[in-house]
Amino acid sequence: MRRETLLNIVLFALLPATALAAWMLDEPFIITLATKAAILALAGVGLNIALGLGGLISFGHAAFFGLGGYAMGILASHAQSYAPLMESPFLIEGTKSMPVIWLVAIVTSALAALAIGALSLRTSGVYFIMVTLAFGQMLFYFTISWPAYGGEDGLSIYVRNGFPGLNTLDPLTFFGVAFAVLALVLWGAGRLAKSAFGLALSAARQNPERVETVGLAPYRLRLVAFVISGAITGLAGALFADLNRFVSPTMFSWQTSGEIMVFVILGGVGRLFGPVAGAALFILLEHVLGGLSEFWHIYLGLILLLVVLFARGGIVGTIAGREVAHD
Amino acid sequence: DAHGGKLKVGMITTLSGGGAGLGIDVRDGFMLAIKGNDQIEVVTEDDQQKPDIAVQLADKMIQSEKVDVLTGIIWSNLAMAVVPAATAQGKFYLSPNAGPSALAGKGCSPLYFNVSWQNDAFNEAAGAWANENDIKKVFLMAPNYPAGQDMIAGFKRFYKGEVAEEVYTKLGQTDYAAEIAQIRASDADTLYFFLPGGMGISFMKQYAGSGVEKNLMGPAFSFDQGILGAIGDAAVGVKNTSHWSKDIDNEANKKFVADFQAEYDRLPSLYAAQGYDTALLLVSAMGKADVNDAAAFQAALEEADFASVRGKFKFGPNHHPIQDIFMREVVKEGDIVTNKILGVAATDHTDVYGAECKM
Amino acid sequence: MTDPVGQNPTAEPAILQLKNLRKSFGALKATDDVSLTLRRGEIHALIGPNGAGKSTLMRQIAGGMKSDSGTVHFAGHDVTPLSTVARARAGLGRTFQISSLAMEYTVLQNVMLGALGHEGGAMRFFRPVMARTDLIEQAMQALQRVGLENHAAKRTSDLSHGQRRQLEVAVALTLSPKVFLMDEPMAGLGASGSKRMTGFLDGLRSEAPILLVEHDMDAVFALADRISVLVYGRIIASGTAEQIKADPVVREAYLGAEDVA
Amino acid sequence: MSFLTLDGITASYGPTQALFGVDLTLEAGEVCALMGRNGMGKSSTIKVICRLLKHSGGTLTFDGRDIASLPAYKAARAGLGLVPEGRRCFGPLTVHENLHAAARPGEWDFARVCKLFPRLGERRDQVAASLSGGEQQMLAIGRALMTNPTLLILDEATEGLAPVVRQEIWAAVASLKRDTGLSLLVVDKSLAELRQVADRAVILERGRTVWADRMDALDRGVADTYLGV
Amino acid sequence: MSPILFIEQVLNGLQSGIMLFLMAAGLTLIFGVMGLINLAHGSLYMVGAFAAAAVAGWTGSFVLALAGALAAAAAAGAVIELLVIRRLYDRDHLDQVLATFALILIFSESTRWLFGSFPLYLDVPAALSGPVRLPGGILYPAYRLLIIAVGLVVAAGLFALIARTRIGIQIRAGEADREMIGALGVDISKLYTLVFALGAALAGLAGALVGAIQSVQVGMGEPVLILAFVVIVIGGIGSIKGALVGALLVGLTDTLGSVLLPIFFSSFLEQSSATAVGSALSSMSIYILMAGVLLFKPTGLFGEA
Ligand SMILES: Nc1ncnc2c1ncn2[C@@H]1O[C@H](COP(=O)(O)OP(=O)(O)OP(=O)(O)O)[C@@H](O)[C@H]1O
Ligand SMILES: Nc1ncnc2c1ncn2[C@@H]1O[C@H](COP(=O)(O)OP(=O)(O)OP(=O)(O)O)[C@@H](O)[C@H]1O
Ligand SMILES: [Mg+2]
Ligand SMILES: [Mg+2]
Repeated sequence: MRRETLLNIVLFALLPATALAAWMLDEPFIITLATKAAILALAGVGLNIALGLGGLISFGHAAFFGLGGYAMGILASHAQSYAPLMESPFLIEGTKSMPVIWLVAIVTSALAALAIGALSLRTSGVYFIMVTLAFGQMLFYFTISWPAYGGEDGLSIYVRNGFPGLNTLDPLTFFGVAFAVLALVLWGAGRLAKSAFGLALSAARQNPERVETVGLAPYRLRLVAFVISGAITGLAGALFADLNRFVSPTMFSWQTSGEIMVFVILGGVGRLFGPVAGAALFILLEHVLGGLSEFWHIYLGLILLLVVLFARGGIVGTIAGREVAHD
Repeated sequence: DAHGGKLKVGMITTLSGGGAGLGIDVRDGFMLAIKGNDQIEVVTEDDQQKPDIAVQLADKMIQSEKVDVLTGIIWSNLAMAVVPAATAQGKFYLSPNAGPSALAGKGCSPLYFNVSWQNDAFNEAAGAWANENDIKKVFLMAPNYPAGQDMIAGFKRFYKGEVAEEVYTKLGQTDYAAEIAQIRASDADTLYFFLPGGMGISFMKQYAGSGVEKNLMGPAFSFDQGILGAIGDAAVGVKNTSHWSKDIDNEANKKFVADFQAEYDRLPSLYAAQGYDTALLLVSAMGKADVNDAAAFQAALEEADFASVRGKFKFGPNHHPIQDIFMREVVKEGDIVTNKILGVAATDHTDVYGAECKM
Repeated sequence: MTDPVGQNPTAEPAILQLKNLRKSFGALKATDDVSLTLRRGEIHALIGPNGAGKSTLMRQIAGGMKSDSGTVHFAGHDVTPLSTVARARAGLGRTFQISSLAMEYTVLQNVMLGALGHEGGAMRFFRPVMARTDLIEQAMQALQRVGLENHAAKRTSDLSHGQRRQLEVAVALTLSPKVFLMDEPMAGLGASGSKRMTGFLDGLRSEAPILLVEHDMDAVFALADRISVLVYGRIIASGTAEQIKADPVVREAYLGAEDVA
Repeated sequence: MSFLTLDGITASYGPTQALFGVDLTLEAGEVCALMGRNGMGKSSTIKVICRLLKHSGGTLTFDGRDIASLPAYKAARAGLGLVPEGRRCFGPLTVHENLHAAARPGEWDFARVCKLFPRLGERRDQVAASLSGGEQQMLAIGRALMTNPTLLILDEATEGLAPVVRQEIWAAVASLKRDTGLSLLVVDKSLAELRQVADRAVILERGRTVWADRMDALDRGVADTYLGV
Repeated sequence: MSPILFIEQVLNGLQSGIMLFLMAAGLTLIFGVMGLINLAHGSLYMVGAFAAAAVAGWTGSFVLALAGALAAAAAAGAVIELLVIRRLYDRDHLDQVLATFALILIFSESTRWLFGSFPLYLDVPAALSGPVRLPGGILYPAYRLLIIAVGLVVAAGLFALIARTRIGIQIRAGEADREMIGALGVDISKLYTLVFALGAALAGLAGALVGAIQSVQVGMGEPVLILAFVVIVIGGIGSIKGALVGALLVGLTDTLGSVLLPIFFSSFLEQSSATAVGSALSSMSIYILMAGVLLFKPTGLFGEA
């Protein structure tokens, strides 16, 4: 077995093991943290498809994270107040059903990614970083000043949404839901990376000219990757909103984009389980260091710095070594 | 006494980043009031001014730390995230700052007590004061977000004179040259503005260099002790409304101001005063009821039987304060720029949302 | 497409036909009214001094650079308005003067990419591409033909300069193009490599004709059925190896004292 | 002591070893040809000399000093001028800027380089990335000359050049050697041309020196065995 | 709106553009020329402002405060270049993002640790504290004229440094191929340390100059950072001229947008929603501008492909 595969199995088992242990020790907050890690890892897995495979450094993935969040916020708040979203031309009602919300979150963020991607992908490199940031910021300022759904105050959803047959209010169950989604997406992303599409996409990152000369269009490859990536991050946004039972414009802020990016880089860019490792480590640090001192950001900064400087390729890269070509 | 028993408080407040000053003041005020009180245990966590972190910390406090009472939040948007989550899980929440209208009206809760103010309060009082002090035409300015819009709406609710212009700036804006030009060009006699934190500092510095001379007025947030030091002389003469000032003449306040300076070696701010009052309220309720008896404890809190540093203090039916709001003026005392009370702007002021609150 | 492969290459109809192509960079005319044809079964060499416009012309043909005027006809169609991708799809296989490869990939993966392109698309999201034995077989064959079969699992960035040039050709092979556009395939190959490549290209012409840009005159004279000489963007001479060798203008502008024995 | 001496040099790229024992000597004023088939370690040897690749064993002296521990820029200042494989011109810079960036005082200056390659003068303000392949090659040579080196290292410097230009360069190399006493280390695929300028030849096979002698001693048999000619 | 007010607002827009340029100048140098994404640029700006406030509080002299800001920021820049940044040049942008993000955390909290959590006092020098009367009767703060002057001087100086000097050429060559420029005998490491320190000093200068009319507080650098990136991306990376033009465009759009958009919307919307929509759009305006520019010119106004 390759070292990375082994590492992946360990990483994969780590979250549910933590959650289970916390459940046995009756530490529900630890379960919440594990859930948060799973959800943020999911957002990272989404970003990693654009970033790691496609080389598309998106500094605007908060847009999709936020859209997913607001899909949940808006639908659930309407369901809560029994006021339909829209009455004409046809009736759309709010809902408190997770699967429906997820679907809406995925579709909305995929459409947004299609639009944003179609425009942004005309640029490349640092320009791409900045256009995606621009789109994220537009949505951020829009939600802040748009009063209908709370503006900067955000939206509170008093009770967590439901999943047929499950008690989502139970922390462990909700963790299970989030983790199952993460597992499913990881599986899909793993297949994607090894598929024909993954091969071509990654080649387009390394050398677009080469891809063109074999008759493949880098723009299309990238756009599809961006849409898939945005949709996954949107789904993560919906779950995150459900974890907090609250959404706010901070989900759209550039700091959020930056944080998701940090998970990916910390864990290992382009590594399937990189975001899982990154998100888990980041949350662990935040939790442990936060209690140490009022100035804990200094320690966090120092640790991140040490990781970049001395652990090349992120956590996964350092432990598993340089990427070996598949098979 | 018999009711006693220990009580655990979870304080979620902003202790890192640019907004840390406010959180630190609330915490310090609170801790000052319970100094030496071994019945209260306080767990403090930094919310980094992020709503999602605040909610998660609330969960942590409730689920893992098993606190009885939560407090500490500075910002409206964080309060909007945390308060419903906390009260839904049956915990008391005492707000030492921030009073969004949603939580005063439809979203009120028997377990939620606001020990500071409702967002509109200072502004309504300022509007009332303007009517009586010969202010004819105002220029209104606030950042473009719900709290800003609330503040302006609150002022207009009581103010009867003319409004020359109403300008909303970007949240976090740092350069106000364009607005200052608009102010210069307008025929308003007074500028009423709400620009909290760094925005207010930047505006005041730039206004001072512009040569425009109009009356300046606003809620206390832009002219509080923590900020005045950074604005300096430019702030002198500004009128601002507040429920507290360090020169309010009562025993409790004198003790608070003296103790605070002795303990922390700086002048207290209104946030510190709010933190202090919040702790006093809590201690008073503990003397009357056991926190595990929620109904009794709620009743004890409702009595508000403590010596507030603001003087009078009562709760209205929606658990928001009924209190006097003062008009203050920024003055220079020796080398220090600080506030002095001019008079009462609104007596026994209460908010307008109580009617919507059904508990 | 119905033309039989004839015995006499010069009688073949042109599969690639350039008409009056021009491209200027500011005042500089990189290509200036270039017309030429490539017929089935032949190797048509394009030689000329550095900066004469050969690579520019190749780019104009492959689609990487828009022409100022003129047309490119390929396999009976006017492909002038098509993009690089569409031209590659249509069967123009190109190698670069300066190696252009996916450096993080293995040698095999680079060639697989060509096979994918040939297959006509990469919008397959689930099936692991390395389980596609058919594609792998194609790729391995191509590697074998250029002599890189033993390096299939090596990372491309670990290849030496010359090995990369060979890989470049292998990728083009998997595309089974109707026409090869090769920009200096011998560059960077050592003497033995060049010899081998010459033999290889010689055999390749029966699969698809080659438009060959090359400064290695031994190879050019050994391979080319026809040679065109480009100088300052214009074709100044065209003919067989013998004719070109004898042309005094070409000797002066390009060959110099090259030992053309 | 020789001008340049490599003795038992070994070197690796990460886990892959490329050089297994390279020996080479070059006297002042000499031209040495470094030969071998593709991938045999010629460029790696050159990188070691120029301190662009760390060696793991062996000794390296140049002009009487041990340069093994110097950073690349100090080795260059000691008198090494490199024309790297694949040209590596500074793409976004103009021709003039490329040359100016490298300049160190001495007899080679912009005017003189332009005299050697008039094309560079004509393209003075064009960015290097848009030069033709051959023009870039000329620029790379010119750039190395601008540093006024005492040892010029040419790694496939005539790759992609038109025959006339190639002849000019070989003529220039010959005259450099004759007139200025410049030493050269040359990698090139054309044996015929190397024979005319080189005094000495070293042949590498799988990262090892397998043959080193005077150029005229390189007979058909040797060429056949190691170079496949 | 009266014509004179409109002219004044255009002036304000240009002025705020030059202020933006001043804030972006150091970033242009580091990002555009050395190719390093330095998120910690805002922190260096903050360091400058805090150093200036500290020195001014101590000595009472604005000139000394500026000198202090320059020195502190340059020193901070040199130190982080030597310890951190120089290991990042040959890494991809992502590692640079993470490392400099970490630096932001360290700088911000260290500053808070040193100076406390409350904003500091830093005022314009008395001689420049009032307004002056411009031709046409416009009253204009004298201090802002100083900022304009410094901004233009910095622009000219940078342009000369990058385009005209040999050091500038060598830095750009290093950006294109670091190993190669070393092999040609240029001590690129030392050069980069110098340039980074210079970029940091410019950030510190901006922090001190602009800090005098803004709030000197922890976190003041972050909005500046984003704005500065917007500015140089619009102008085209690596182009000083582009950065200046980009800054002016952003300044004008921002200022005029916030002034004109509410007026525009009130022509067909009811007053309060016009103000709300207008100000919402104006917060987005510079991002719309940036997206628009990049969609038509994917490498910015003066950038090379
Ligand atoms: N984008 C460009 N901008 C300006 N000039 C260019 C550009 N591309 C090429 N040129 C110029 O056009 C001329 C032709 O270049 P091209 O690359 O086609 O030459 P070439 O014949 O392939 O030469 P070589 O044999 O040296 O590769 C050269 O002088 C080159 O400098
Ligand atoms: N950057 C690198 N990383 C890993 N291995 C490398 C690298 N560069 C070269 N190699 C390996 O080192 C060996 C020697 O390569 P080198 O480039 O020195 O050969 P060369 O003799 O110059 O060949 P060529 O004539 O093709 O340029 C080769 O087997 C090559 O695969
Ligand atoms: Mg060419
Ligand atoms: Mg080589």
